[in-house]
Amino acid sequence: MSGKSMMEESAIGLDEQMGATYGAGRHTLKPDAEHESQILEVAIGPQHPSTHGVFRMDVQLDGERVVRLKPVFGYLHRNHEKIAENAAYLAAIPYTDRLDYLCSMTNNWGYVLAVEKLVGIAVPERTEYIRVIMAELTRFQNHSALVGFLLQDMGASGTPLMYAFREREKILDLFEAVSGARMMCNYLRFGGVRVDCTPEWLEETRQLVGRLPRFVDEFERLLRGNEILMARTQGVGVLPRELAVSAGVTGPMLRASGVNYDIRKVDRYGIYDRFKFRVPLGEHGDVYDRYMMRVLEMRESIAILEQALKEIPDGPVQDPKTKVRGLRPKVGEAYGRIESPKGELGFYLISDGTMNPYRYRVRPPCLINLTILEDMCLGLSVADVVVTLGSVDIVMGEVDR
Amino acid sequence: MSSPSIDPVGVDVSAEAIRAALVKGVPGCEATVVENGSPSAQHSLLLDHEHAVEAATFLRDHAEFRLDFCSNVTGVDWPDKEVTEKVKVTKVVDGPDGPKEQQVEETRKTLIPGYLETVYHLFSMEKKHGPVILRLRTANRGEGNHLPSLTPVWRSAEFQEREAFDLFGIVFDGHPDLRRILMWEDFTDHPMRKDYVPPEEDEPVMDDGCAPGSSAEQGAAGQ
Amino acid sequence: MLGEGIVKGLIETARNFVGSYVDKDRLVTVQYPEERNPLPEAARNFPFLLYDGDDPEAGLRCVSCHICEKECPPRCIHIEKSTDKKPDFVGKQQFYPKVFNIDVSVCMSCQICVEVCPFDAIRMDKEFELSTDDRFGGLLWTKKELAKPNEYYQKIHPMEAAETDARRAEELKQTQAKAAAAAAAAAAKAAEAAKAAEAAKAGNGAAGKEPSA
Amino acid sequence: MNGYFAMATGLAERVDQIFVTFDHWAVTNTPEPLRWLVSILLIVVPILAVFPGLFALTTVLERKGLGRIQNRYGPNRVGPYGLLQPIADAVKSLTKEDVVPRTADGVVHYLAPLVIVSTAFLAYAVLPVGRNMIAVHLDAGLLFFFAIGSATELAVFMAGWSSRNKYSLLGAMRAIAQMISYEVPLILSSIAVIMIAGTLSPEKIVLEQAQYTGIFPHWYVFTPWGFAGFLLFMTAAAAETNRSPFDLPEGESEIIAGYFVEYSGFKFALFFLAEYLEIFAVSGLGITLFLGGWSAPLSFLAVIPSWIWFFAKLLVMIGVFIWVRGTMPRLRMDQLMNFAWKFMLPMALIDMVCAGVWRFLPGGALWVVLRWLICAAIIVVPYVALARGLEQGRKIEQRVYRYAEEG
Repeated sequence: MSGKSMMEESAIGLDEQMGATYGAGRHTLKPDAEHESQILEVAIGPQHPSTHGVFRMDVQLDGERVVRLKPVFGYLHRNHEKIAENAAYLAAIPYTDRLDYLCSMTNNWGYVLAVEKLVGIAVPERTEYIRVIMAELTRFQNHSALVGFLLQDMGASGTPLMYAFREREKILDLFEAVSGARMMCNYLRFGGVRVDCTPEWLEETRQLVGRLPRFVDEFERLLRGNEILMARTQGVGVLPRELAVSAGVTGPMLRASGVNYDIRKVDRYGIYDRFKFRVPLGEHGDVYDRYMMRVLEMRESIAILEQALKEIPDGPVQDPKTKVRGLRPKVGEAYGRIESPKGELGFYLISDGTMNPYRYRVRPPCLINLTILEDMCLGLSVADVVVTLGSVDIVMGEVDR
Repeated sequence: MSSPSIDPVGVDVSAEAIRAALVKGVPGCEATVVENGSPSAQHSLLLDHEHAVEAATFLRDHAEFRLDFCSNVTGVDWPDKEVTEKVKVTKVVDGPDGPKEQQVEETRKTLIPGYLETVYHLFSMEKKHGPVILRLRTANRGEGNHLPSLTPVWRSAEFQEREAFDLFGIVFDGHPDLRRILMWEDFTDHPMRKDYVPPEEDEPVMDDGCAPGSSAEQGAAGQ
Repeated sequence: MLGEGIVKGLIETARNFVGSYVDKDRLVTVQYPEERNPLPEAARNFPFLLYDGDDPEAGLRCVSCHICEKECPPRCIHIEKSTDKKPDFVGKQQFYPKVFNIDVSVCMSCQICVEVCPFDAIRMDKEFELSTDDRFGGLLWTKKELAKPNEYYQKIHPMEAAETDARRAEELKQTQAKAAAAAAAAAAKAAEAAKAAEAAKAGNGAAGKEPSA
Repeated sequence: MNGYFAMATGLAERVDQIFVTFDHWAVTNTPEPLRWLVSILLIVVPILAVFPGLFALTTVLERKGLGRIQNRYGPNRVGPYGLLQPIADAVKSLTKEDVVPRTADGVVHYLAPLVIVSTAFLAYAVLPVGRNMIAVHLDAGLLFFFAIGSATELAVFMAGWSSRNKYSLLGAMRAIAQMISYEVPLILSSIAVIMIAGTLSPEKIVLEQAQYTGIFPHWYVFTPWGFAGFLLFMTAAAAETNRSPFDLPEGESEIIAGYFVEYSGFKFALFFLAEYLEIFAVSGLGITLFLGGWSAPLSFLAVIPSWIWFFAKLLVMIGVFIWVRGTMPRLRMDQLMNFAWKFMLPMALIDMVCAGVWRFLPGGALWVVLRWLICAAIIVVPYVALARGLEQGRKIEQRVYRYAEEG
């Protein structure tokens, strides 16, 4: 068989230098010594239906078993941080929309929170509620989309994805009605939000939130007990607790490994200490747990939304004395972080007293959650790699920045 | 000087307290508190290179601090600064009536060498406190751009240190897999440095449309 | 593991299959070119420049202050200031933009220009069917393409426009009142001065002929 | 009254046999030297016309059906209700550039789609689509069908290997493993039918079932072994034709399109066509074996022509395939193999045993219920045991989740 030579010639083959540039590879599994087998090198991506954007995994396969996997990214790199450092504080907000383009509201919040810490801005009561409402709607739509994508990766021909998008559309319509754009909301401002939401909008949101549990129920009926789903996800892509902590994995992925760490509870930023909600925890840390974390968190988001929509007070959304434009913070630095749907989204700002941030850093949860992709995927088949990657929930806009 | 991040259990994780513990726990460790003037009051600790890994391990395993979660790792570029100051010097000046000592104002330029810095934001997942901020500084921005890697202590630093290597050019000694991460392998410069000059664009850029005299502008004007 | 989950899932998809024929809530697709969802008032796409009255040149509100140019995150605005001045809506002499270009291929519809404009001169449009085969010329909008009358603004953003118009009317009223007051004061002063002059003239035996201003 | 009935039956009979009569008329009215040609053409042309036509219809139905399952419209732009979509698709695939990878093995790469389509068509030779409507009267028709069905594997491997693409190769590897594994339960589950019917001829199997007790037909699917056999057969058929949830060889989310990833334009369309032809053929065989072929489901419905019944059943089967595709995630390779060898194969064997028991238990009045119960037990007990065994030590279950305590 001329298998080996064919592999080397093949169009998607990695260049011969791969071994040299990548070193021995720390995590490499040794191919089966007894049965001498040929290693097949496959580049999954950057143009691949299941890499969630332009993301590449350089995979070495023994049969269909993965013996090495190296994530490669940067295809979408635009040096977001440099752009923000060359612009005023306000001008960075629309750029944060484009980080994780599914969750612009939470991205705004993370950045705005960091600036508020850096300058010391107080936030009006009503704004805090609006922010919570927006963040939880965002979390809901992100999680529903993720579950859809995950099932799509598993080959469910788009049905769950379409159901997820059906509901997501309604949430995006709400975003558009208040902020003017469906995805690139650019809604939050330092110490406030750009415009107040109308009572009609709140009423509409209440009605939608009332309908959302029905959607989660439908989703669960469709999939929760599905034997194929369970067989495909249980015990696959296991992330042990210790590794998850050490690798700085955050968000639903961390909680699926059984670590109780939700920044909404830990930092109590905004007004999250006023709401009653629970933090679901997984036990096995496999793909199924990660999937279920998202489903359960959707329910908790609904609970928060119901409370917030009931309690939201009247009042101003922005202190007119707060300077939004032409901000010149004192020399210093601040790190602000929130629980974005993907994990801990942090913004680290250093001010040198000028109009532009001296250093603007995004702590992207997606990128850091990818650190342990190889550890999770070794020994799995290609099909499981795709599913495991799907359960990490990455958005390349944020990974590559 | 209280940090805003005193956890509910009551462990003081302010920079001062950490410094005290470090000096006691890691012999020879030099830790300096770097003050932060902003209202966030997140003060940080500057560590020396030799004891950085040891200190990090100490903080991670310390029964009270348990800083097991290294959240954010990033580089900061502090370029060489030229400080111009006016100094009064006495000089011997040739006057009309012979040499004479005279007070002369002179501008003197001093070059303050820059450095690259990495900042680590630590939290504790177990104790739920933080942030504790560590800083490491390189000797200079040229050859002495080496820093000890903290990836052996916290795995989460792996990609982020690679990013700092890629974008800032900080070399982390002891990093298991130090390659470029966002830029491509053949790229030579470090784009996040303050003195970075982008290569000539071969693609139309945003200014093409707006800048006066550009082809698009002329086309529009010709209409 | 006996297949009941699969059967449950099959029932759910069957329900959706039937539901898509009877339940409007399930079939949310909008058949775009024929059907259109009304855009909410807040919807934004690309900026345009407002002018008052009928003449886009004379009525243009922009005073060429360059604030939006500086604040624009992707820097897609290019303004060149005029050398002469023209009166604005309250009659004050202001500069106007000789060139005002927006490269909408770069614009990211963030609305920051609108927020920072102190003269209510730039607003967001809702028009989104803008495809063109000319990448550079077709997407570089000059003053001519950008200028839209206030009535258009009132049509697409009625609530916002009403608020802006009210504010501007108030401003105009205040300016006029101020001007009137100033004029009155000036008139009174002039009258007084004239009186005094008259008195002086009367004292001098000469008659003042000039009318008071 | 009776006269009308007789007339109606006669008319129905005539409509039922209209194609056969036409065939006969055409052949007898052709001059002797050309008869062989006409008789061949009259067999080949309808097959070449009807089934690709059905394929065109199915692509629309599938997309519209999936669309409705997913709460969207599906194609509705070309023609009324989007029914002319296949024409647009055909024009598109014909006018598309035919890309052949530079490193591909040109000849094999070119041959693969032709081989797969021609073998797919051959299977229709032994499929009775109506009363007396079968292309070739083969006594060992079933054997021929399975033999031809296996030939598609060759084409699949040709495509996968000649493309010189790793995804193609992986897809071909998967396809070969899967097709060979599932051929075993596919054939074994039809053996039960052969045992009962005592013949390998599809025509005779249908005739065996086209009898009625009262108004109810003697379809094999209404017996415990037949029901189990039918499910086994259709499951294996889904795997054999790479339909969801067994569409691993072309799993688009993993290996993009599997063995035909390097095909474009019309060659891709040929693969697509072949795939659907196989689905129709194997569904048709399932109908023939278990659902009474062209026979009417209730005796008085026999007035409707037999070929209408066949195609109606076929459409129902296609509908079920679409429905399943819209619901299920895909299995993994090892799970697929486990399922084939640890579940499907034993179940097919047990089904054969069950058919034997059914055959030799007396059919008296007292025994009717007892025979049913015994045979059902023979199926159900191993089913539960084997299904549990599939978990392979791993506990696969619905989990209950805990929540963090308020701290």
